[in-house]
Amino acid sequence: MNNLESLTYFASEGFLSVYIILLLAASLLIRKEQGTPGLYYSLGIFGLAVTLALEIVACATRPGSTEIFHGLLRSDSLGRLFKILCLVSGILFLLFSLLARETSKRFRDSMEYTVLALSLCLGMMLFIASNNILMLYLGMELLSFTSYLLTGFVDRDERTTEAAVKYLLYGAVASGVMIYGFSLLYGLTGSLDFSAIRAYLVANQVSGSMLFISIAFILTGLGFKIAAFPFHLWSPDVYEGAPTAFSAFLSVGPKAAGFAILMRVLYQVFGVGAQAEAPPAAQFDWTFTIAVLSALTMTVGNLAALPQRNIKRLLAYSSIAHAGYALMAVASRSAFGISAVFFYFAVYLLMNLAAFLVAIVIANEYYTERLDGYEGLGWKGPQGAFLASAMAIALFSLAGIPPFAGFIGKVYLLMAVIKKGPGLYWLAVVAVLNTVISLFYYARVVKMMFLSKRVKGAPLSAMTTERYVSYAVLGVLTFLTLLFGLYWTPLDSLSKLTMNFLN
Amino acid sequence: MEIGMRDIVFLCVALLTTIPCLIVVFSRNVLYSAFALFFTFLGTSGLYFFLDAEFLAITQVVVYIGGVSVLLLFAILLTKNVDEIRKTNMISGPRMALAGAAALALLGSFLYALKGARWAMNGNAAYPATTIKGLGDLLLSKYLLPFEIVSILLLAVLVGSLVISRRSVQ
Amino acid sequence: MTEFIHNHILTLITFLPLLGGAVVLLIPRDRKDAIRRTALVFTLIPLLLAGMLFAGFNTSSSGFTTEAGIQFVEKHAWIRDFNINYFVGVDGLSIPMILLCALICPLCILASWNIEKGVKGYHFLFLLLETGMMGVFVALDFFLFFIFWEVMLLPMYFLIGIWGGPRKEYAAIKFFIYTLVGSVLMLLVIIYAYLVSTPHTFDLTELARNSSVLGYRAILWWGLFIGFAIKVPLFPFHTWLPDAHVEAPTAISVVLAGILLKMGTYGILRINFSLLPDVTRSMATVMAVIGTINIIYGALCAMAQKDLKKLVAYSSISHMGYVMLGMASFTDEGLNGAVLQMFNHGVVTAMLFLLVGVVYDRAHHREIEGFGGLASVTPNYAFVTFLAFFAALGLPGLNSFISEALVLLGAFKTHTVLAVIAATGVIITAAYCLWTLQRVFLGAVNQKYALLPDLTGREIASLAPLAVLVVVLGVFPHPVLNLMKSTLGSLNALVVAAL
Amino acid sequence: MTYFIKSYGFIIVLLPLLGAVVNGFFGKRLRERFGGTASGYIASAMVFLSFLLSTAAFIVVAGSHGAAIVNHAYTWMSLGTLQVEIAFLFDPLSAMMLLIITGIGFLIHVYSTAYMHGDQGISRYFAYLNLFVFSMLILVLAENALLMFVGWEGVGLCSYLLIGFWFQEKQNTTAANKAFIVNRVGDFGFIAGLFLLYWFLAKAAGPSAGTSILSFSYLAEHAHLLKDATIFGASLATVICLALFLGATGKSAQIPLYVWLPDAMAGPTPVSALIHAATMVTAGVYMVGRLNFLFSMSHTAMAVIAVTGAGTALLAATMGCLQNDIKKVLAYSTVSQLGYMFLAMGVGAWSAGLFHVMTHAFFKACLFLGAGSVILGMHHEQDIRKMGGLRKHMPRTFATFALATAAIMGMPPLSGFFSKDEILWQAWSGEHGHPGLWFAGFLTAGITAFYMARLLFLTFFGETRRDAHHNHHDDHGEHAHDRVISESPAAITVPLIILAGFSAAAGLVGVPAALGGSNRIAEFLAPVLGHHGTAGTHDPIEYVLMAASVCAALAGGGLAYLFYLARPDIPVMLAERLGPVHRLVYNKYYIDEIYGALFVTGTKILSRVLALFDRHVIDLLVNVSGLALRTQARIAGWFDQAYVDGAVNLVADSTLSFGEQVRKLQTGRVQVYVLVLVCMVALGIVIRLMTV
Amino acid sequence: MELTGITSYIIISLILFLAGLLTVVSKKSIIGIFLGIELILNSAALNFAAFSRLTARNLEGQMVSMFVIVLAAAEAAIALALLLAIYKRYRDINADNLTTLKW
Repeated sequence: MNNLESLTYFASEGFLSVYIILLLAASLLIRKEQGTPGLYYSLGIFGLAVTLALEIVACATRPGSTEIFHGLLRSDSLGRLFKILCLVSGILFLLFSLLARETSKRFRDSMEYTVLALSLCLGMMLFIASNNILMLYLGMELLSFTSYLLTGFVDRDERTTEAAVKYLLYGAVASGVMIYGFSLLYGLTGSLDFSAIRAYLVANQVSGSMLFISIAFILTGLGFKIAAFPFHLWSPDVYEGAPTAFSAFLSVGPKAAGFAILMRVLYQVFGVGAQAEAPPAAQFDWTFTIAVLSALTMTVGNLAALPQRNIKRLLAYSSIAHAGYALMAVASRSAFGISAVFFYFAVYLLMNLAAFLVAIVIANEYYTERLDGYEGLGWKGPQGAFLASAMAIALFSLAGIPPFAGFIGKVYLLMAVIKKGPGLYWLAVVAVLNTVISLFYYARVVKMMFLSKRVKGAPLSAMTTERYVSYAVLGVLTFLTLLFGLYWTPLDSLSKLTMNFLN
Repeated sequence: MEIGMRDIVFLCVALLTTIPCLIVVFSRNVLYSAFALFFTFLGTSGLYFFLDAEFLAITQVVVYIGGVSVLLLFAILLTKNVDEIRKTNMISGPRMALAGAAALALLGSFLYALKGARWAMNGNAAYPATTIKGLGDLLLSKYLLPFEIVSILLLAVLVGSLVISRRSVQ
Repeated sequence: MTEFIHNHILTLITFLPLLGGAVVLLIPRDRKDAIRRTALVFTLIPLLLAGMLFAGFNTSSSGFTTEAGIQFVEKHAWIRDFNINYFVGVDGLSIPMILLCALICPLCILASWNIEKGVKGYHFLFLLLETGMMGVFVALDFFLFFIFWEVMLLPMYFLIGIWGGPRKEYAAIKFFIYTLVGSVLMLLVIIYAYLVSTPHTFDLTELARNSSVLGYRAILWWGLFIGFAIKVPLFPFHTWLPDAHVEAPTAISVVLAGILLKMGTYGILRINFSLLPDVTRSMATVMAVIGTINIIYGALCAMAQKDLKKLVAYSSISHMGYVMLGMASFTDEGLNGAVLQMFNHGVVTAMLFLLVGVVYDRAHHREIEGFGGLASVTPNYAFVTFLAFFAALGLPGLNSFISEALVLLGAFKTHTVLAVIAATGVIITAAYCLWTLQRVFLGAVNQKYALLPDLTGREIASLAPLAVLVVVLGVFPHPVLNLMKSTLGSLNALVVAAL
Repeated sequence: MTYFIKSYGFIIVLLPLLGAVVNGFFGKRLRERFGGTASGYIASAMVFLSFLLSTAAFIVVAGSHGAAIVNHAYTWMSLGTLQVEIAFLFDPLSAMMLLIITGIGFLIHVYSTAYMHGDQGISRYFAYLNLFVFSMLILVLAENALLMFVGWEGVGLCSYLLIGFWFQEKQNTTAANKAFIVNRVGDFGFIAGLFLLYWFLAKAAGPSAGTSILSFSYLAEHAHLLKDATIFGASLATVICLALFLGATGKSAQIPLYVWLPDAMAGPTPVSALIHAATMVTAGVYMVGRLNFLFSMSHTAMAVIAVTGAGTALLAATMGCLQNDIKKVLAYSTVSQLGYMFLAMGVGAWSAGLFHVMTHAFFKACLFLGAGSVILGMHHEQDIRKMGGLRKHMPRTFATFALATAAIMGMPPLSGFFSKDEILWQAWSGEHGHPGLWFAGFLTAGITAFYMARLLFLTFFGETRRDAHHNHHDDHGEHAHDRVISESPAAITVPLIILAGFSAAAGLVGVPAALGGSNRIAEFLAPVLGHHGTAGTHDPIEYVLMAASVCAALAGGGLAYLFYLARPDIPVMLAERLGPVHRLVYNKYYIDEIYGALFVTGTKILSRVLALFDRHVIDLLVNVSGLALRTQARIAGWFDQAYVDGAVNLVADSTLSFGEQVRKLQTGRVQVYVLVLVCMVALGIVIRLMTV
Repeated sequence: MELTGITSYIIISLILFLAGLLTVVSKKSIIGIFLGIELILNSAALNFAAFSRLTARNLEGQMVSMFVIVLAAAEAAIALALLLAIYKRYRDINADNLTTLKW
């Protein structure tokens, strides 16, 4: 399908790109000082909202899956749903930036911040939909470059620049290794389009160590994006260094995009996926590799999180652990596994962003990210009680305790793994034991808030408009975490859509 | 196989690429490694010529040699006063040993895999004499979308870098 | 109206406390008494409904896994795609537990009348806890069972953690981790059973009917058994109980000992026995040995305790050992004795903990040596405590004797040697009970407590129903025994026939 | 009349319960409104009413030639093969026991009104006493073994409450605990025997649903099935009988479980009279009698019972000789007499044993009440060495006490002679009898005579050894007038006289054929206990044995007269000469101390060790790991101290320390991160290439 | 195998790639790391070009090389910006003092 026709499929991304350009142009007209505070943020949110609307419309009107732009992109249900997920996290990212003190409405460079955010979202959407090596690399680089800049954007203290530099260095090496892997793949199969590569692999029974080396290098790049072991070492430092709003976004948006493209690459290019016709020789059995990676990721994530004293680092390690859990479903190589991953990330978005929002409010209030800022929060008046119980619900949901949505997400993953057969039972047991380990550090935060005797720090200050908005958002997130814990059919029917991308 | 004039030149260019590249790795002084990088890029563009990728070679020269390595040189000079440059910037000890071992392992396994690798040879495809026209057509037909997207990327990077560097220069 | 109540009785019993919790949240924080009264009302209504349930229960319906065996069934689709149903019902095994739970909860509200810190939070969590507990006993859908099993965990953690004694954090987290390890193993079994059953189902009765489809039977059995054994608690997994009890406030340790311990054995009966009868049958001796160890070990440890609450905690471990022994005997007498012991122990331990709470509220310490001669200072209190302790040591004419006699009778048939050893437990129990009574109540009056006030009206109100039950069920156990006879008979037949 | 008993028999049992409840709950109010004696009158009235009903029942049963009447109240438990009824059995054996319990019980209630006059807890006392009579009646009237067990433990409870009645003193409560726990050991045996029997019959006899296996009628019919059943190699009948006998020894204070009875004297004297002389302690004998068809199935068990009985009789008698507390002497004498009864049971002389139960109940109750009256007179002085010459001050008590002593010594016309000789004769001639057993009995008769006479002479004869300036015990009662020893009031002496009368006349009921009597009691109990013994044959040896036992009694009495009245120096001299033997017997062969060390402190140490084991070994994970972590924390210095103590267990704790190591990987240098990436990828590729 | 065949190109790009990795890991200054990154990207671009001319014989490989070069340039720009920020904060660009964020 040539470029013009595919534009109709490209509505949301197209609108977003045009919107970025317009935003830049508009900013030239309004001088920095007398712009109303938070203007650019709201413009950014508006832009993303419209894109989201377009995406939902596309999702409704065009189910099926077609290749657009000469096979560069693939517009199918998996892509669309994960795009929706990333756009929602993008909107929340800008909203959180508005609410956080360090990037609040009086932040001088909020215009550039928003532009970077929007282009980051554009990068994610392309990254998810890419069906070609070049497009994938381009999407990933757009996504990564804007992330490096956003990490180092706020000139709060030396930690941000250090985090940005570390992120850049590590990211550059990882994407370098990835593109090198892709070059080998190009050599082996002679073309850039995934479908062509797949056809060549199937036709010529390509297998052997060179294919494995190229896949290993490709997995390095994608592993970096989803912060799986052993490519996770950058994420705790970056989460701690970056502005809280951005680290919240990092843990959900780009990670979900990474998983989407990982599944697309593994299932479509290298996997047997739903079509059983591909003879096993054409692909190699990466189930065991991904399973080992998943087990290591969740264990490392949970273990390292135990002694943490900083809330952002703790949530960083917890997000590594959750990447490990999601990898479990990828390892199950089943269509149900894909829908399980989507469901898990939808739920993970809710609970993780709720936890980060509370971290933001506490950071605004007490200027600290250390856990002792949360001492006796539950007993500091109604505001404190609401914040503490919202945080408790988010944390216990992250730990996978029923009746919260996190538990249902984990059940989906376990079901995907156990459905695969006896081969992966050990992974289910590892995951379940990790849940117990994870309870340790989640419960410690709750212990700080409720159980500790000393009520440190002044009670929360009076309500400001930001505070109202953040409480409202927190309320919605926590309510959904509770609702989907008890009645998750709507989310389930959505995640079922992702399954038909394979056929 | 006879050693033709073309092979000798190829050998020189190959050496021109690999030797400076090793210098980059093992040199004591970061300035020397920057210059060595300069020659490696030169060697690479020479290789592009051999691969009939003239446009690429020119881009390589303009972008890499003209832009990136000069940029790096500026960076070195800006951020280091002269005497510090001589100080060694090579780490030693266990980290280097480990890195060396890993590199050797990768090299070994890669060569082993290379022996058995069967690249996708579609020998009969007509390869156009001048690649620029082909590249141009390809760029504006199939790869139009990346072309547009890269423009947005560069724009965003530009804006971001400007903000950060402006703030740090004040 | 009665029609509506009749066929929604279980849902009402389970979710009324939750409604009460919501109402409590609405009441302003400082009107403490209003909160307490609402909480009391919302626990008394389920007691009333439980009474109606008891009256309307048809005791002759047998058949453990068949539809006929289960009454007051409510089955609505909850998550259609996963075939998860809101399937609640009651049979001979669960009705005594529901009655026990419905009875003890209002008493606990009465016992927590002098909690001053965070009254609203306390009562909300308590009502949530009651919903969780009721849910476990009524749920017949494995997924729903697990949800209620875990829902009960969170409020318990906070109740021990916030309103507990000096080392409350440690006790709370220890309780949470122990129970979570157990329930996490159970989760794996649930998912496995769901996936392997065709058509995929969580319905316990269906799983029981075609339970042959389950593979890895021994591993499944042990996975479930360990999960429930931690809750009972059985010997190696019991170390959390003394800590949890010592640190928990009075009302919470009443609920913990009175009802939560029974969930372990209830789970084993409801799931291990019905889903994997053949493995259960082959594990008879293991269960009996563990039960006997529990009895003797718990009794001996109780004797050495200095803290009253720890003593009662260890005595609970000892009494739960009887339940385990009874279940492992696979005789009608043994099984009925076990379930009756679960009910009786619930009543007796609740009474004991309330009594310990009474003395703790007055003297603010619980060392047994610290008291002395209270009988002459507080005669009513002494009389009730004597009644409770004598019930605990299994005096005939009181309720525990009947269940312990039945358990020992059943055990004598299948594990004669173990039954004899377990019977010596009766002697040790008598020893530590009387020794405690002597040190606390008899002997010279300890001048520090010469003018200790006797039982107040509220305390008598919370103790009286239990005392009456202890005596009445001792003399006339028919009503409770009759409830469970037919269901347990068919359960026993199911297991015996399995091997 | 039979209809009345058949449908309302349970009233006999309920009356004392009613009295207990009234006194228990409304005692204080009663005492304020009607004065101290009210609760005493109510309690005595209740027992008297049930005494009347008992006589009615006795008449009915006697009239219908021993046909058993069963009064069903309701079904207690019906479950699987188990069917237990709450039902009361009126047959000759239970009717006789009924009379003894309610009769003597009533007399003791009257006695107590005077004896306990002025004690604050008097309503509590009478509540417990009535509760005791209620439990004893259940025990005796129970139609099945499980209901008997309820009564069995009920009396154990009441003896605990009554021994520890004055709970202010610690040693009283320790004695009460000891009594209850030793009884509990016995009950353990009883239950074990019962359940073994139950399952054997449930399997062997294969009863139809709803039949009450444990009821005595069913047991009687199916006992024969036990003939050759075995369990773990041993004969089932023996195992069951020995287990049941263990229960009996617990309750009736035989070797090895007799240690609690002497300490039980800590309770008020009427309690000792009722419980520890007349009724409760005979429960064991009643049980063996009631299950005689079971015991007769196992000869070894019968032999064990006989030997134990004889041994206990002899041992207790020797211990009784050197006791100085008046009640302790009587306590050991009770243990000894119970030994006689079990000797009778052991040799198969069921009715002789029960006849001795009846006669012993009368004269022992009379002795105890007499001792009570003496103690009251001597203002709570119990040491006989400080008494003497009371026959002048308390003539009526002296007369009744002397008569009862004569009866227990076995003087011919009195009841003791007939019942003891019947036992000795059966011990010699019975089919399970053996001359050795007779000789033990004969020897005990002599020793009994010795210590009873010693008690009589020291207490009532010689001059009053109470020295003038003896300081007072703090008086319990309010009669604190000076040390004039006066006779006890009528309420005390009248029961004494009645009891003395009965202990004299009771023998006539069982005059053996040898002496021309028709042994009416044996005939009366025959339907339940069956016929045995050589009825009617005048074997000359019987006369010889009778004469021998009378001589032994006289010799014992004479020796006591010599030692304690004529030449008081002899016992002193003997004491020095046989120093160690004297000390051994005086300290009751240190059996109490051995038991104390072996069981009581042994269990306490074991429990403390187990509790430590539980706290540290099972929870080892916490403490060791806590320690390990604390050291690590001190080294690291930044670990949350509060949480360190909260480390849950080794597994959790090792994860914490392992978490440390994983965390250390995060060195902060980005080059290290890249290095890790490269190494892991290289490792992955190398492993893959190796394996494929 | 003739000298200017695909294998020699691959070996050269492999050497470049490994040299790049080693430089990244072994250099003390941040700029040294950037050098390494540029080398890695360069090797990838070379690889693409080699495959497109010698084996796949279609221009798409060169297209990717071109984009790789462009993106390398963009990356260098960001690197410089962040380098200046680091320099302003730490006064020197030694990679080892970037360790405030650890554990």
